[in-house]
Amino acid sequence: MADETKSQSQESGQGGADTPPDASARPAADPKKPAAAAAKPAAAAKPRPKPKPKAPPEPPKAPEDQAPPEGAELPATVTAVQDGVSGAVQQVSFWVGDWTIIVSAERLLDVMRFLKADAATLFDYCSDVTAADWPPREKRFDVVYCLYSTRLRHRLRVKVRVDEKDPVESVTALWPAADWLEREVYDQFGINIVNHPDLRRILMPEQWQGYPQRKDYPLEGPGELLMESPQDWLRVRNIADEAGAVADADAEIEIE
Amino acid sequence: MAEAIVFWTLAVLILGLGVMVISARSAVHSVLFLVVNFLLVAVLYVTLNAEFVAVIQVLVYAGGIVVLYLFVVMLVNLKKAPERYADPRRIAWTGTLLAGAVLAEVIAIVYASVSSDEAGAAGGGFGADTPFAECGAGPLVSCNTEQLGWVLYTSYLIPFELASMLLLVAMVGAIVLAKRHL
Amino acid sequence: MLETVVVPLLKIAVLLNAVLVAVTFLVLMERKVIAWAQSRLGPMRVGPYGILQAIADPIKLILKEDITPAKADKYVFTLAPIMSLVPALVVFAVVPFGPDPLYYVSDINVGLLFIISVTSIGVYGIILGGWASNSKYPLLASLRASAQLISYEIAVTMTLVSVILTTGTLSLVGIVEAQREGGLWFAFVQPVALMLVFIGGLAETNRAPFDLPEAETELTGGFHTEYSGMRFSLFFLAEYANMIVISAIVVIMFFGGWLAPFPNVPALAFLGFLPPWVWFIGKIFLFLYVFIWIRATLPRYRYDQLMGLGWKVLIPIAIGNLVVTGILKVAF
Amino acid sequence: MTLEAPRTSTTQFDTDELVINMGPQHPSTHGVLRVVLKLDGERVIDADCVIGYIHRGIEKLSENRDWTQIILLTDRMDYVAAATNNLGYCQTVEKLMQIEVPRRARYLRTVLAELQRIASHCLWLGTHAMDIGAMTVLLYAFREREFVLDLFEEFCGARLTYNAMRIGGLPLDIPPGWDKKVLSFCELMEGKLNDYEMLLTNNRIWLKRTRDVGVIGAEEAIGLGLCGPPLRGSGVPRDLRKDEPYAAYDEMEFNVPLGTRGDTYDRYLIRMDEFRESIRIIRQAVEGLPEGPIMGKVPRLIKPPAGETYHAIESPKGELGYFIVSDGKSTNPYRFRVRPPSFCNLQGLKRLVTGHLVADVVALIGTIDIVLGEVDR
Repeated sequence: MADETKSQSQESGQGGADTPPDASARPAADPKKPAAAAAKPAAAAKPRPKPKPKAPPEPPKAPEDQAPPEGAELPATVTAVQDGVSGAVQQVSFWVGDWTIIVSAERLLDVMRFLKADAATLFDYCSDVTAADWPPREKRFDVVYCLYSTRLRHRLRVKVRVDEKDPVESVTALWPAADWLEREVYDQFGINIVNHPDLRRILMPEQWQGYPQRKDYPLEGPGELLMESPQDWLRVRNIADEAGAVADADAEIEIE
Repeated sequence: MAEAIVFWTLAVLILGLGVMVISARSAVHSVLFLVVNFLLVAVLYVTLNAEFVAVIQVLVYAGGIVVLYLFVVMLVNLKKAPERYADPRRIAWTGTLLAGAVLAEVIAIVYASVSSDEAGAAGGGFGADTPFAECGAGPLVSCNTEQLGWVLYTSYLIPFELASMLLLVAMVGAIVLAKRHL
Repeated sequence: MLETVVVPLLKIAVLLNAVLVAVTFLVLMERKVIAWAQSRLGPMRVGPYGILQAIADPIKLILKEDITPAKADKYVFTLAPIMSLVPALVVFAVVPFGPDPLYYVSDINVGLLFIISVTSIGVYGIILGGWASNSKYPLLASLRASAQLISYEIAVTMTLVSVILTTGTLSLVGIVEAQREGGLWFAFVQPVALMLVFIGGLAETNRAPFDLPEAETELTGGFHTEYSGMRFSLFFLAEYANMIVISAIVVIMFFGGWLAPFPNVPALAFLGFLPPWVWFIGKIFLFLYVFIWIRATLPRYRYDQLMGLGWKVLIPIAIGNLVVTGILKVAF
Repeated sequence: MTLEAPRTSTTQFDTDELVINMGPQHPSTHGVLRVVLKLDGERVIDADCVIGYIHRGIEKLSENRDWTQIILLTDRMDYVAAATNNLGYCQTVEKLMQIEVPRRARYLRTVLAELQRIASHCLWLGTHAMDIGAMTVLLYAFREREFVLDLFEEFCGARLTYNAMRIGGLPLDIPPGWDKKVLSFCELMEGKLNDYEMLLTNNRIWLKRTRDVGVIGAEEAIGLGLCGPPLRGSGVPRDLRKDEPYAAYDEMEFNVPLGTRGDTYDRYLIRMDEFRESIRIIRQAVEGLPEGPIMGKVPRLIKPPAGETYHAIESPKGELGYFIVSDGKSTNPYRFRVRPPSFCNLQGLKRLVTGHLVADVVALIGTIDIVLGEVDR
């Protein structure tokens, strides 16, 4: 596995050196040094994927956060936040022109407040809030904030790793834009966002159970089953009814 | 003869509709009966050759004022009477008193008008001292409107203007009361 | 007996039929004119150039299912379309299509007031239709409609008073005769009044740009949202009949009714080869065309702007016009 | 429902608020948007958007399709600007795989994206004007949109969901004579734009309906995450074509129209100017169209190395971003996320409509130019 990782990051390093036309135009985020020996830092918190017997998708083994190429100069935004909120940034990552900082969930609001206010960062625009699910991992969710500064015209991604129950502070107070985006993250992943002014489901119906974007949520909902084989669907529903309890997310059947 | 038939039919209908106005369950229905009532009264005016009054009756009462009634009734949307009017005995008492007063008034007016008719043109009836009599020569219909205007702007000018001032004041007052931010 | 009963009844029958047929063709005309304005063809399937569409539409409407919403007030729900259409048709009793008594049902001495007062009854159809549907959008629309109609009625009536001041009569025949004697259409004598009446007429018939009560894109169809089938089509007929009424009023008051242009100029006397009623109906359709043209061109006013226009612009101008007319009348 | 009305009245004449549902079936919610309006008379006290009626789980689906198949799923998001969605997705994957796209393909992509912007703005103009009651503009705008659709049909065979781009370039080169047709369309469109403006720009009723309606300041617009014309209408000079150039925009000359007041009329003017800028870009790109291949060096099996990226382009509606995570193992993305501009702009609707009248609500839904296919995905 280590070999594999190494070869991949090598490939990426070369790719980064090619100055692709589509890469970000930010001058600060373009370390054009060939970084052939970019090794995976040991500090990266990569928990071993635990074997999970009946997880539907294959557990991802690849590393998701490439370290910046060695000797690459950190952009001003990252150094500013490292200095400004000491100890909050757990890891810095760089991949195809994008910088990402990974911060601890407890310090998230501090970091965000700093990023919005500091003159070197000035991230006044919250482009996107989203998440990714890595089921076997202990802290299975990545909550990703894509920030942008309309004055300084740079971007930064902030990432938080949380478990299902871990609270994630809402950033709605800083960026009202995050309101619906956080609702969507809650709706699709079931991430426990706290201090949100109006946390409701947004895309799914209010009574929906289960969180569709989780990796253990089946791709085919009841609708397809209903259309293809109504008998099966009825059977499944009767079982669920007889069980009388709220079915767990895997076998969830909810018909409007 | 024909006139009598028309009059009595109209009279019965008007009175019947009047009863319907106060007895209808839905407030909107009673307003509707009121509209029909006004229209029939307008027909009554037509039979008296008072076209102008008839048309104004339709325009002002049926077309204007009752529309506003309807507004209020629709918006307030009364389902049932408020609690404090629920006591039937109290209603009966007040109602009897009011009805008695109105009846007395009507009798007084009828009596007065009959006696003034008997007293001849010199009595204080409407338009007695105005050139209404001159109308008699020409066709009554063409004079009606003109005469009304004439009377309104000569002998009754001051009451007319006072009434309009009163209405203006009422209107301003209503706006001041109802408008939240002036 | 023949004079007092049969002839008027015949006239009424002919007139009613004519008006209703005119209305169906007016609908077709509107669709065609708007289509041409929008570089389309409009209805083309039924009959040559879609002419029979005017017949197909009513048949469709009659055959459609007539639905009464479960929570509607059934009597009022049925009554409302009738109350909307009847006044619009009654008005035609006093509209003179020509100079002879043959061309009108009745010439009453308060003809103009009669039209104003009867059309003011038409507002009940809209209010009650909206209320009886027991639905929120129609209610909002009917509130808008009644407020709009009442406010514009004031402006229009006041403006008409200034025309009455000029003629000295309320009879519609008399008004046209006055224009013949003066040799000049009142459009040239009272141009301000013409504009006011026309704008007010647009508003009173709920036509664009004042079509708020039935603003489809805001109120999903307005007060007749819950209506279907024949009851809906009664509202429809009423709206178009009212358009014809307003056009007729404008033509009678300002464009000489059945008169040819400049009736007293001998050089134009050859225009008299057309019978008077052709002139009258031709002029009406010219104005109907303008109605449709405006609908194809202009965006819609907002409710508060509409009321602002009515109360803050049209009514003051109407009063000013009245005062000026009165002064001139006294001075000359 | 968390509609809490601020009690604004101070007198004792309190009236009930009327709660009405605008949508999901309503002529001017541009799809299946439902807005719950709390009204005081006709004034909106509070609004709440209910969305998700056509949520098809495109993100989830994409995580189970391979990289090429996703392109046609992106068509189904903003279906009035499908080529722009294709472009954003393909560029994101190209960024992940570090594929260089040939210059000719980048030029053609620019042309397609700008044609798509014209088509999308035509639809916006027509429906926006229709909502405010100017029905003729709708038909005129759709007539011109047909020309764009014809051009697309000639290019890729489809008229709505184009599937017009591939990772690494374009599926097809342009048919012969297509560039001439594009240029003559530009000519035609310029004339038609004057027609539209004659009907609307100086129309007093149009001005009354749009001036000072839905005013939003620059700071607030940024905070609310507005993007595209609504953001630029508030005077924020943010256009990703300029700020983070992609395709061939760095070689094009164009202006970014900005508003000053941040009202509906400004947003209207901006989009009208964008029509002209788009025509200008198309002219430059078609006239300077370089020769060469239309596909870059793309492996047969598309399988980006493990990693994640966020890439955004300026769609007609605003910032269309794709956040894609590849695990480097499977032939489908591990996480596929779209940052839909309509979604973020729709979020601002509540702020825009509060305090305005019901009639303004439709004007404001029109001015933020949403496509529910994109909001719900």
